[in-house]
Amino acid sequence: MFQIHCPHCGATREEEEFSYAGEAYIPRPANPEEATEAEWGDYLFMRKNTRGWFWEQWQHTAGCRKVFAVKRNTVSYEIAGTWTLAAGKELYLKESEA
Amino acid sequence: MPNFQPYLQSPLVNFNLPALTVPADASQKVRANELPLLGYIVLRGDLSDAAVAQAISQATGLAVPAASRFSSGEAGVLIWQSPDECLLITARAAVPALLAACGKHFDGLFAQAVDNSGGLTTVYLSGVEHVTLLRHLGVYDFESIEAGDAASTVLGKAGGLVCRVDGDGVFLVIRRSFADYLWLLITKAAIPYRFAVAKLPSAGKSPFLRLVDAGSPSKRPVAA
Amino acid sequence: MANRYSLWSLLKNGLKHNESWQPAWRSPQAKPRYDVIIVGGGGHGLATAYYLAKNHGVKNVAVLEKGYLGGGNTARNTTIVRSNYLWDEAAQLYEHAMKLWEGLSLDLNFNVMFSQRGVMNLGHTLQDMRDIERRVNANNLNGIDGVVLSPKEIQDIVPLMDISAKTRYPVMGASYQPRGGVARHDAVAWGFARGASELGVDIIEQCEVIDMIIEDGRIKGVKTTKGDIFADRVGCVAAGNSTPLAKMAGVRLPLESHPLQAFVSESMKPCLDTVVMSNAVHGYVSQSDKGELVIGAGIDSYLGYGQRGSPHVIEHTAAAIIELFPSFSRVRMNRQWGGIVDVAPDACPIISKTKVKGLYFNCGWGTGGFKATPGSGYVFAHTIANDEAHPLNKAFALDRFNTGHLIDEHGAAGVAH
Amino acid sequence: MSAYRVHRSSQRINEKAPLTFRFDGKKYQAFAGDTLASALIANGVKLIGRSFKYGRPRGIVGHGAEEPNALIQLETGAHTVPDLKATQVEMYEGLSATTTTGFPSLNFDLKGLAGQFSRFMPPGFYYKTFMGPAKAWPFYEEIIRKAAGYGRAPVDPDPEFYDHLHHHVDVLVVGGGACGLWAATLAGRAGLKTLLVDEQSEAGGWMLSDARAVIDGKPAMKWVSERLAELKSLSNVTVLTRTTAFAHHEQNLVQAVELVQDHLPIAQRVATLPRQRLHKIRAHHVVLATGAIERPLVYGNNDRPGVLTAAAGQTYLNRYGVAVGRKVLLLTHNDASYDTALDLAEAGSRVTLIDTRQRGAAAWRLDAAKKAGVELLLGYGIAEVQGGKAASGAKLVKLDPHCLTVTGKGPTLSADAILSSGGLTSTVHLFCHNNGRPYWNEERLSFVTPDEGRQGISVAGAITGRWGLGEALAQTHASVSAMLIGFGRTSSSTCPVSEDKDIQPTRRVFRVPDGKPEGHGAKALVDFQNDVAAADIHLAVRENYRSIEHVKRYTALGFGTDQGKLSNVNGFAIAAEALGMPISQVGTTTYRPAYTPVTFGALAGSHVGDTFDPRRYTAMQSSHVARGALFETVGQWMRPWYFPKGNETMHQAVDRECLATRNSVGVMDASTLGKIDIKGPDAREFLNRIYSNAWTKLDPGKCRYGLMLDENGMVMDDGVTACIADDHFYMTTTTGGAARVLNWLERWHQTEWPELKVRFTSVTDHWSTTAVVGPKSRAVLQKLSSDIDLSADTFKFMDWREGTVAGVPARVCRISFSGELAYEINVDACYGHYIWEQVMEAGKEFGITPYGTETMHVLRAEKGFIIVGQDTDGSMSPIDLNMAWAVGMKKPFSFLGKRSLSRSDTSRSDRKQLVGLYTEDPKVVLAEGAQILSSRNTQAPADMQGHVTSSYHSAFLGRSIAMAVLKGGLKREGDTVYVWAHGKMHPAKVVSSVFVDQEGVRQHA
Repeated sequence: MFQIHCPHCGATREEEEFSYAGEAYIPRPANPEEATEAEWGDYLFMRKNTRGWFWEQWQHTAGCRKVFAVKRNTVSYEIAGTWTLAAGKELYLKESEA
Repeated sequence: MPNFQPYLQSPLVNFNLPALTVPADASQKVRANELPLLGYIVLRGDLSDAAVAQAISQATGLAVPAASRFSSGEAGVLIWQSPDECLLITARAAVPALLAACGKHFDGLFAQAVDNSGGLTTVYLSGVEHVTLLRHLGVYDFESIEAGDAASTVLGKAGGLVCRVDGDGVFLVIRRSFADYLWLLITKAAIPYRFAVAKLPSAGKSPFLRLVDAGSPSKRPVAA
Repeated sequence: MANRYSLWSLLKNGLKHNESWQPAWRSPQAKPRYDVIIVGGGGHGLATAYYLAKNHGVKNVAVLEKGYLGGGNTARNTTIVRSNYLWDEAAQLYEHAMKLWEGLSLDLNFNVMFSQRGVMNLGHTLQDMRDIERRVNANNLNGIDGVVLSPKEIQDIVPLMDISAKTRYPVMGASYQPRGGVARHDAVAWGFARGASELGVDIIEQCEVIDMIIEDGRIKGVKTTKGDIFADRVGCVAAGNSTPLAKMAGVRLPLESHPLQAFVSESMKPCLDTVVMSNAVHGYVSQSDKGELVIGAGIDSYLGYGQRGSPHVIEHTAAAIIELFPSFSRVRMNRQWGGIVDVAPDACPIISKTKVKGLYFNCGWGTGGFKATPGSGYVFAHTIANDEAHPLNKAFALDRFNTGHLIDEHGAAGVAH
Repeated sequence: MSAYRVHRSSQRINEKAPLTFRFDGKKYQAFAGDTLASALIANGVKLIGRSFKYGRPRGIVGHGAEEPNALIQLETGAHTVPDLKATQVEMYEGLSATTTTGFPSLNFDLKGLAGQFSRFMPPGFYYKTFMGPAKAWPFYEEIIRKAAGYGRAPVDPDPEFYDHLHHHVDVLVVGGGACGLWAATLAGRAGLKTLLVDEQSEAGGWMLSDARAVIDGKPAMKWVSERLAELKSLSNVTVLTRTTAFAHHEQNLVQAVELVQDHLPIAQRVATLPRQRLHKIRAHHVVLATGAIERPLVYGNNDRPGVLTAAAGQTYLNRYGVAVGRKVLLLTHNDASYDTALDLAEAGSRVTLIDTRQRGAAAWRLDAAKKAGVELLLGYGIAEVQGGKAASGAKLVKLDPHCLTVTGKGPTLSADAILSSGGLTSTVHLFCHNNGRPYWNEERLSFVTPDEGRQGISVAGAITGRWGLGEALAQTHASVSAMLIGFGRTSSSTCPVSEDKDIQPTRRVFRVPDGKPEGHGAKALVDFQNDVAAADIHLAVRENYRSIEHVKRYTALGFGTDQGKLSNVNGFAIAAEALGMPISQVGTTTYRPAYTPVTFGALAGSHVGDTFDPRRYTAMQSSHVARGALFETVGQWMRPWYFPKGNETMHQAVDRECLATRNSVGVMDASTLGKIDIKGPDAREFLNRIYSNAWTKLDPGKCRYGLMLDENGMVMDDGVTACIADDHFYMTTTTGGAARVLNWLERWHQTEWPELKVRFTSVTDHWSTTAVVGPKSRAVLQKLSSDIDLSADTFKFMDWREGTVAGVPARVCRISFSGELAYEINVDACYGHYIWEQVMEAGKEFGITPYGTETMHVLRAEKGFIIVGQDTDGSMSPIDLNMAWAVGMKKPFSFLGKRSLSRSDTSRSDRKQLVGLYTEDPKVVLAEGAQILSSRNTQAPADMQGHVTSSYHSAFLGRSIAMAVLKGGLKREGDTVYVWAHGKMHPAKVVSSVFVDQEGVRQHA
């Protein structure tokens, strides 16, 4: 059972206070009507499902109800850090470019 | 129109706590009782926005609390819930005026006040083992909660907000529809500790307990 | 079969101090080239190889397993076999598997201890009961056995269950598939391995695929920890590890890999004759031939390849078991473990060609893969051998996630299996 | 008192407190401080059970968690517990235990007869036979099932209770032996919040067994009691005994189970205390001082009753004052077990020490042994234990001094107990639960942990392979001192001193050779509980089960309730030999929780019975109970299902409730609907995006029904939303969907559209909702409200008004889930009960009738209104539901799910669509869940066209009605279909799904 730092509450709490909210930063197509079936299907269902360091979202359900970004290793379960969605996105994009 | 005589019922009404209430004594290592029928107002607004913070302070007379803390004053208790949410606990009678004051001060701001007085209740939990009791109920590090702290966390399979005023006990703010469950869970967990539904102590400096007196039947709102 | 198993062989070998038993399967060096490579030496992969050789005459086949064979979800599940699925496509696929199960021990000459002790899915709400009615009726019209039981009938079959109204979620009824049951999970992998090996399939253990060799949109082979191995057809059956494999080929899959936990009690005399499953209270339990209660816990919400989950999931399951069987409160958990399940959005598998010619995927079985093992291998072998789906797995193609033709089995799958 | 009870100055039993207990019905005597095992040995009871596969007679082998054989059933009735290890059962007055194996009796076991033919039942036996005919397997299987298993599951509900306690500490020390105590002392002195857990009834660990140990110049147990006293005096330290840490999880979460009352006679157990308590400990740092367990050597018939580990022999003697035998053979390959021989000799037993080493132990030990009268046989091994239900002696062989082979015969010696020491195995389980790997230490012949532990975990003492007390304490001191530095603390304490005298190297022996090829001699057991012999491991390897996991699974090595604590290392070593590789390459198997078994009750804690899951009630609960409601579980909510009067059946009650509502007035508690307050300048835009229909033109004072789709285009929730002000909406959701919908809104807002200025606040619990339904509802309301103009022209259908009802501020919505004129009165829930009673009072003259969910379902079905989750199943789009009117295809923003509706499959016209059905026979009420066929052909696989989602008898229409989903159903009105359930077929006609008042006259009244 993880301990997760909520960047909004500024506190490290137990996993039972949070709920998992899936892969982070999946962009919704800007113009869904123009997306092909394949593009739309990709957005809807295809997932990175990364083995290793993974950007995901958790929601502090029992606390502030905020969704935030977590970078976690899906094999070792080590958590590298947690960020607000906005702060995490910068880091995520930088990593994606690298 | 007939002469209506509205009455209020608190969420724990079915346990008939007033009838079970006994005087507090030291042999009761865990004591609990409800602070019935308080007023609860959810205040929404970006607390880091100085204008919002000021508006909240002006409307309530209370300082905006730091993260996971609460402030208190004449109007009651203002509890930090999230970066854009506070919970104001006040006397039931004060709710309409406070809502109006919020409406006035929030004008032009992206901030709101929502009445949730029917949705919540508060339980005072005390006795020398009250922290142990909390440790039976949930994963939070309850020993670390200091005076002025407010922790929103899970208790069993429900949520709850735990506030400490002093070392004697804590105030649990819980949802109406989970109140039965949580009360059962508390009484179950308290079996080893000579549990009692004990008379609430006199208000003293406790901003929570003061609200009970303020909310006594004679001071209840007259139906409009 | 050179090494046929029978009572006679046991006697014969026993007299020789059991020194003459032959290896159950061969462990040859990998050849540089095969007709087909199967990536993943679990039950599904080994079954695929077996049926490729047996039904399609494709015998120049390698099964590559990164660890030891049958060491993934085959070794980590709660061994439940049933075919009472709701939708036609799924029902027919699982029922086909069920028919294969019924002859599997004799077919493989390996007793997989398939035990048709019945599977019961409990209903605790009115909506549960509507869903049960719907599923049992659909099953019957699909030729699958099943009945709806009243609480009283449940009690007759499972005397230790609390069917009283005082429970938090009283038992209102159940669907019951008498032909459902359990099988000995390890034996399934070993039996298929032995059968496939006998037919000429090479099983290469401790051989991890680290990349795919693709030219002009065609698969040419795989790079492994034991060197490059070539084949024009590659079938991947790697459960929770499917996504990393697909990524090597530039294929995206609609999967999320989650920890799924289970535990067993200490061994006791027979006290539960039937498999009992409940989605509403979140637990399922059977008793193994060894006497252990085998209990499936919930799926952890987060993504995880660690073969372990969070303890509160196990605690909730223990509470659920006590809700159903109050007397099991004093029974003790002996051992817990976790597997990695690859969950598809519609809780149905993907048995499909991909955009890479000659590369096939069989994955997304979620919590329900074990019961399909022979059926999965059967249709996947067909798909690989003919480069075209078998009628039974046509609906399970990858393109359903684009067209929207999902086969939503969440109701039938729930947590359980 | 039997000859086996001796007095030892070190003993921890209380000779002044005799106790009686029963074993298999026979009465025996014991002392306070005994375990069941020590008491049985003291009473000369040797045969405790029969082995799992071959029915071999078995006795007690070990003295703790490692015990594989002595599994007993404790007590009877509701208090019974199966499969306890006698070595871990603390004795109490009146204890009653029974053996669990042997058929027809322990003494005469049929399986034991079959076991004579064990050579024909090698590993894999079951896989190789009983295959055909297929129909015969269940018959074989029933016999196999009955023969397997130990204790019996309790039948009665558990009369005791359990709870959980959470801890957050700086340091958790696991293990209360000398090293664990020292670790806790250092941490405690440094002011760290420290918790020490130990599985035994008292701390001390091996010091309880080793009467010769000295620390800081004093007897070790004196040092132990000083440490305990010191720890007790420190307010920052807690010591829990009888508490086993059984699992180690992510980020140092350790689960430990405390046996609070198991050691007490049942009658003396305190009703207000739990039987067991699960401690969940989150520690910044964990110190594992879990020690080591002695393993036996593997030799012929080493499983006979009376054959134990040397450590067990030493423990029974020094701790419990029980000599395991009066004539004892001790087989060893190391120096440490000489102490066992010395102690036994000192206690008056005749001891023969058989050392596999040619030169035996260090000179000082050899001298001491000789002086004590221990007979020494150097360079020998045991080939075979003699005796059946109890060991009576052993046949020895002479060993080659260099190579582990037999060079000649040895004497045959008689004995009433045989001990062996195969060296120590470090208890690395917790270290490995969470990805840690031990390594093979060839010098110490054990898998051990690296000295440095790992992130957040220190290791101390024998877990690192330090067998000597002095070296173990020194390593502990260094390791814990380093940990303190990590906490920013320093320690001025000096390391306790214990002298490790010189020793001779251990001989590398696991399987003691008997001079015969493996499998030819007497069975040499590796895993006692699963009847795995050395030859079986060789056979597994021969059959190509070469991975250690395969060896384990094929033979069942280590799969018992002892989890291989005695057998794993011997098994790995023998497998390594068979495979021709070093043990380090064979590797260990994965250790998984639980270290020792844990009751389901402790795992569940208080989440059982009435607190298994919350029951949520509305403010009107007592009103419903008073009126005789039966309840339906909807999500976690308890909702009134129907209100039977007298002997009414549900059918009768519902007919009555429906007719009363359609003809006059009914009242329903709708408080469980989810309610969300949505505020902000962009609230309207947000609704446009989240709902499929348009919200741009909804004025304050108006309500609208909304459909919520997931991104896949399927209906996920629905409800009515009221516009309170331009920037303020009041949304309702389904009862079961409330939490999901709030999270859904939050997630879309926070992750996708954070720029929208809108906020959501759950007010589900704040509002109580009383729905007053039926033609007389206006009349009822008129009696209760004077400040709301209820006239049909001003307060129209789908309007809402603010005002007072019965003197209480209220929001009244004129909405209808029944097709009738209806009002929903929303008030502060503290007034919920009051308002409900006022409505009942005001409605009396109209015969107002409370109704529950069942009548609600009928009324809405008569109008064709869907229930999400009943008429939909996650695969229904709004188009499928014939609700295209609720899809704003022209909205500028592509609302959630919109794009999915135009996918090739989702836009097919032959999808399953919502229709109504009229059975040909109006009396037939179709089964919900019945399947629909186009023809009478039911040949499998039948062509199923859809199914019945909702079906009722409509008292109002005087006939049955049904809603169904049907392939291409929207174009099939008038068709006849065949509805099938459980072998019965009913023809039905496809009709509109609106059965009553298609024009909506009633709701607009």
